[in-house]
Amino acid sequence: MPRQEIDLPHRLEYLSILDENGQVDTSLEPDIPAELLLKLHRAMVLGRRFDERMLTLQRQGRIGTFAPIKGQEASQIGAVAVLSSQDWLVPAFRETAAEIWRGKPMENVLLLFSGYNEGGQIDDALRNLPIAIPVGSQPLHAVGLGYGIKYHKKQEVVMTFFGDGATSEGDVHEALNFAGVFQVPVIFVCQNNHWAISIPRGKQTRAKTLAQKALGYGIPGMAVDGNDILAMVAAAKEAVERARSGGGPTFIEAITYRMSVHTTADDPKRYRTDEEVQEWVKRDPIVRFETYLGSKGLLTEEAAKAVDEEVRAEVKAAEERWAKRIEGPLDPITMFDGAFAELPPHLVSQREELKRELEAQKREAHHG
Amino acid sequence: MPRQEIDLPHRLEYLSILDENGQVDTSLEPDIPAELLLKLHRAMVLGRRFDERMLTLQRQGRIGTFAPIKGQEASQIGAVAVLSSQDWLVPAFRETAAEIWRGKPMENVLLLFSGYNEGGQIDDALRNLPIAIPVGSQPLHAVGLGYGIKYHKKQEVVMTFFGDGATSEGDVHEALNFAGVFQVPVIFVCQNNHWAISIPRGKQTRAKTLAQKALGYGIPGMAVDGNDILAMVAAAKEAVERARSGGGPTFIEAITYRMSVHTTADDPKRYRTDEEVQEWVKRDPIVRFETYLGSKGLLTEEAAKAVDEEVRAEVKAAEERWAKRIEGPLDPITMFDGAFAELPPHLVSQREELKRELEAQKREAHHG
Amino acid sequence: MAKMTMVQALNLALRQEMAKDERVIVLGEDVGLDGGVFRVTEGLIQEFGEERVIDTPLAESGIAGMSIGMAVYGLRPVCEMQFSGFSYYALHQMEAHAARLRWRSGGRFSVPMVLRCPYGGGVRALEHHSESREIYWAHTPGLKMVIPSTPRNARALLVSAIRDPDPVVFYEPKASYRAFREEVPEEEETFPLGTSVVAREGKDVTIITYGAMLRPTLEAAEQLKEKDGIEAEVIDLLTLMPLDDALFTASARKTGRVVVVHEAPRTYGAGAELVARLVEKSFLYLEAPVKRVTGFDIVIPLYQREMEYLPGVFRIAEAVRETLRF
Amino acid sequence: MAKMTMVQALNLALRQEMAKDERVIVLGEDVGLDGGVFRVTEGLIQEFGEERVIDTPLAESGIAGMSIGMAVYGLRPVCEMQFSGFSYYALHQMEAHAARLRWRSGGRFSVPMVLRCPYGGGVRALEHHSESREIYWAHTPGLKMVIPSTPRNARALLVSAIRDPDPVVFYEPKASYRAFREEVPEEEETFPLGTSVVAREGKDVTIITYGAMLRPTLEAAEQLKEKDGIEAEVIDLLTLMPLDDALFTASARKTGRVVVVHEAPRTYGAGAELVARLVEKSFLYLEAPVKRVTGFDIVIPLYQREMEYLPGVFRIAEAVRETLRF
Ligand SMILES: Cc1ncc(C[n+]2csc(CCOP(=O)(O)OP(=O)(O)O)c2C)c(N)n1
Ligand SMILES: Cc1ncc(C[n+]2csc(CCOP(=O)(O)OP(=O)(O)O)c2C)c(N)n1
Ligand SMILES: [Mg+2]
Ligand SMILES: [Mg+2]
Repeated sequence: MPRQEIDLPHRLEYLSILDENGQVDTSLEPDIPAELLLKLHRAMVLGRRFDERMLTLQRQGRIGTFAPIKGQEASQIGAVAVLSSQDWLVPAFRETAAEIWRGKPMENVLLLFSGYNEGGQIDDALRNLPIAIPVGSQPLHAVGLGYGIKYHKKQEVVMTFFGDGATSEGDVHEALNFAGVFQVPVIFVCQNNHWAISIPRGKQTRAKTLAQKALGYGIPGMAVDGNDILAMVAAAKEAVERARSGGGPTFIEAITYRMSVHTTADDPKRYRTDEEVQEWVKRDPIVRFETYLGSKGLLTEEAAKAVDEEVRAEVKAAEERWAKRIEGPLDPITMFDGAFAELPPHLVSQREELKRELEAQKREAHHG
Repeated sequence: MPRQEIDLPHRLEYLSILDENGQVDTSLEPDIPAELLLKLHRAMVLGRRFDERMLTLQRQGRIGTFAPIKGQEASQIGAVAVLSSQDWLVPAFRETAAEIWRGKPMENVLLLFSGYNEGGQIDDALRNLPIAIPVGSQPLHAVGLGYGIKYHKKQEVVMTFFGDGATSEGDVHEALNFAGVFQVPVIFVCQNNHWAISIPRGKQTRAKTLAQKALGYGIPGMAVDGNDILAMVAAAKEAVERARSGGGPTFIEAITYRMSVHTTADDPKRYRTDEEVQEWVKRDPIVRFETYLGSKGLLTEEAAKAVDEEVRAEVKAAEERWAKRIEGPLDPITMFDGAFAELPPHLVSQREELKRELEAQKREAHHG
Repeated sequence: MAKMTMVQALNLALRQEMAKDERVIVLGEDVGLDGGVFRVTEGLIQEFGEERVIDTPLAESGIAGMSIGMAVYGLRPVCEMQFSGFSYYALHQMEAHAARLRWRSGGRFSVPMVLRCPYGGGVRALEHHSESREIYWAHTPGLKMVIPSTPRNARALLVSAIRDPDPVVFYEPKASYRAFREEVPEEEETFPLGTSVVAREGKDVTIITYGAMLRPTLEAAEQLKEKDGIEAEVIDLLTLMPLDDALFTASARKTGRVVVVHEAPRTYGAGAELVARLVEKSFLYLEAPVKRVTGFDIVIPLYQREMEYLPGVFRIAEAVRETLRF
Repeated sequence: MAKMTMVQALNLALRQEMAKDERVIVLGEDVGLDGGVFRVTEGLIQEFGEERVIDTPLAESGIAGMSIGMAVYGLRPVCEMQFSGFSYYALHQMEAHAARLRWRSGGRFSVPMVLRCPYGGGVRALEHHSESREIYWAHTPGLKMVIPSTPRNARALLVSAIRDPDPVVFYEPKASYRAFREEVPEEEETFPLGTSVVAREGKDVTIITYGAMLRPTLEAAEQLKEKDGIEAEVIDLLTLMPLDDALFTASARKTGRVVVVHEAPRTYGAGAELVARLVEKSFLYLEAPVKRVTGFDIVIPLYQREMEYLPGVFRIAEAVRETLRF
């Protein structure tokens, strides 16, 4: 048996359906009802507008640092669009549009990024995990959820997101490997937005694609044009169907671009050219989708404008709800909430300490 | 650009030259001088005999737990045989034969496994790192050494070993990824001995081969019959030459078998069949190499016997040197040695504490 | 009641909890057919099957991270780190997520998991197999940290840890795994986390300890009684977080003199916190400085010298005498 | 002498050491073109090139593990963890290898590396960006742990850390990164690791602190002087391991009353060790219990409430008054 080529069990494919000019490959065009197409469009626009508004609020000092999603609307919405409400979302920290699609109130996003722990509160009806800031740490939780689903023989699936940078973390490797071994119903969506803060994709790994990393775990991998919502929906649908029918995990590399800053604390001028950004402006996921919808007669210019206005009003209403929520005085004592199911004695007494301090401070402020 | 197959940059090959019956594929047979062939043989036999002796010493309670190498002699010796003394070895904990080839005194091995820190001492002339017990942690050190080599524009290379189980650890992933990105002269030798304690290779990862994991990092990977010393030499030579000439890292999966216990604390009867072990006994790396050497007229039965006797004498001599080393009384105070380049005040005083305690204990033993 | 080793008692706890509650799942390296390298999970896979007794790939962060997801889903994962020396691979998962998900999600999610780790020296093991670094966990907000000392309390505490609604790090003193046996009732027993016990009563001095150090401490107390007529009260902490400071401060108020014993390195070790609590709560009662009898601030040496590193009966007794001489 | 922020001072230290010693290499996430997210490594890649200022992939254990290998090879890696909140991913590498290779190899190899981590609260950051978990490192045998407090000492300590023959974990109080400026001499300055300083002299009470807490502590001392006529002596530890207990115990002997201040959680925090050392070394001089003014034993809340979590001037001053009232 001399130098024998080893057969690899999975083909690696790249999927693109709607190109940057809005031209569709009709042989691959997924059969999506008009209503859903419009819903997807609306969610993408909402994501974009909310992002813009948050940037303004941040620049005004009304909220703190956050990670804008601009340019990644299709890769997020296209992926979560195929989930049911019984499925699980395990986000990183740049999936605001996906979280909103999955029912997260925008005012909670604002609360969180304006420094209120209340913003992290997850509604009982939602199967979204909170955002996970430590890069690459959350896909393992998706694997555990997937195990629970399998164990209880449920039909649910889990979708977890992470970035190109996250693929370097050991935890992501462990998650993919565990997922392969336990054949859990988990869809790993790697949003390759070409940058991890200042580190370009090419310095993150020497692998030609991120999708090929799936081969090391014996699970199907796929590269998808992440700015093409039709391709994202098609790829995610395939993966979700496989997972739901017991076929195990899938790794999807959604090739997209971070059109904005890494976070509002970041200055991308230090490390990337404006030309590069301009190249990707041409590939804007919303623009091309609108062209497509237009060519299908589903969206007129006025209708698009109407959507935009509705969405702005929605953002504004959320902002007002948020403003109301933070109107009253802060209660710092709530910082002890949720530390444990039941507060142990030392925390009860530390909470008392804080209470006394706050009262003393108030007295002092009052008297002199 | 519809569903397009992605070209992967590296072929994956399986290399085998000398089969389990000692038959050689002459088209691939490496050109190894007779002298070196005999040296390789001798090192393998030494590895086997020393291992057996350690097992006896352990069963007699004269040394503690250790990890036997039986069956993995070719995958170790074949790999390190191509290194020069200026190259670096970064072992895991089951490369005793490789360490001895690289100059580690057998008495140091015995010292270490009989619980003396002195056994960890590395001779100034050697470029071997000490064994690393935390699974998968050491390949990163190899990457760092490789970076140093590249930085100082040296011709050295680094070879690091780890097991099939280790491929699941995040640290191994990070090491392979860093190695790809920084193109360091590091050869990763994964000794796939089919077991990680009780976990069979098939439960460690769903990937068909471990070698294919290299694809995820954009580095060349290769699967090799690890019980075939000719194939190991050939594969390692190719990898070392590539690394030395600036071609970067290589991942070698050496497919071998742990013929003995995991460690002397382990009972493999709990989790694997004797039939499986017997299958691998047929593939013994020493037996087939002796057949090959015999067929080449390089090793007669008597010569083999002579080697065996020499080697036993060598082991015995090492054992005697070890016995001598541990003859005198222990000096527990040395436990503070090497904590820092210079002992800080609190450790000086803790050392004094221990000294006083030991003296007081001695006095008490004396008096009462 | 049967006399059991701690390993058997822990096995009993797992077996009974698994039989009672199908949400309880055991996972880790070699916990299945092999029964765990210390055999704590022996026989479980035969009784409960591969779905509930999971042999995982070799990845500690993976095991902890997967357990977190399982716990969020509603399971009760009990995961084993093969040795505490490898548990630090999982610290970031426990710190960043297990310890925080309840808080972060406003109570929506919780992480009722147990991270079991054999810890400590004295078993002639290899490097990395003898550490005591309980502080990494005990200092981490959001985690509970339990360290049993005998078969019976190990069993009861493990049951309570499994039922606890929050993540518990459970350090098992492997030097006590098979060193002695104790009667352990077949019927269910629990023991409230966060509660310490008086392991021996006395009036002259208080010795506070936990885990494997309980045995040499009790032996030292016995010697002190016999040789010196000193009556030492021994407090067994059992839980390091939350810390039951009521019991040991009460004892200190009674005796006025305190010695703390642990095998972990001294500086920033658990003993420091005990001293600080004593100073905060019983300052005026302390008649002598509190002595710390601990491991040294160095890596525990290989086995030929580990007994000189670890606090032993002699060191403990001497410290008590010195404290009484003050 | 120029007035500099701590960020500038750290940058100066790196720049000068790199110019002087080609073995010094900087590595980490975004340390190159971006200059580090806090700009501590700004300009270095332009001056020293990509080989010496390495933008790594996103993997903290990888960065630490690679640095260990580099240090063994003879380089002097100074690696950056982007925030201390992500440094725990690297704890096992530091604990198992950086801290042990000299000892394990009988002196043949050593690991002269620096692990730099911005730490602490007060900068209105996201979750995981405000922790103080210095104990994880300070309790680990074989590591040194340094925490500067001002631009000038930060610069001098970083130079000394880089030149130290052993691994040093260097926690940078990011609340002090740009909060104020100090004269920092252009010419080389070093500062011996393991040495604390008196930041303010006083005779009535000793306040021991470090890092970002130095500023509110000094402010509290000033207020106490003005409002109450209390003269507080303030000790700035600077190094947590090895700990310079000579200086603070001497001060405690003089004043008889001590308050310790840190932002890390209280239980098993650094303050406990300070109390234990005081009790061991100055027991008879203590006239009141030592008060610990610290963060609470919970995760530091998001930024709207972090100032109530962190010890502030009011809390510190009140604790001093209570200690004096005792
Ligand atoms: C473990 C960890 N290390 C570092 C950081 C700081 N950090 C936040 S986001 C980020 C880059 C992430 O890149 P990528 O995974 O590509 O996601 P993206 O930001 O592009 O969405 C870094 C380094 C972190 N949050 N967690
Ligand atoms: C991080 C870590 N986890 C667990 C262990 C305990 N352990 C020692 S060897 C081993 C199995 C290693 O398997 P593999 O990598 O295949 O190497 P082999 O033992 O087969 O040579 C385990 C789990 C360890 N030493 N380090
Ligand atoms: Mg990215
Ligand atoms: Mg193996």
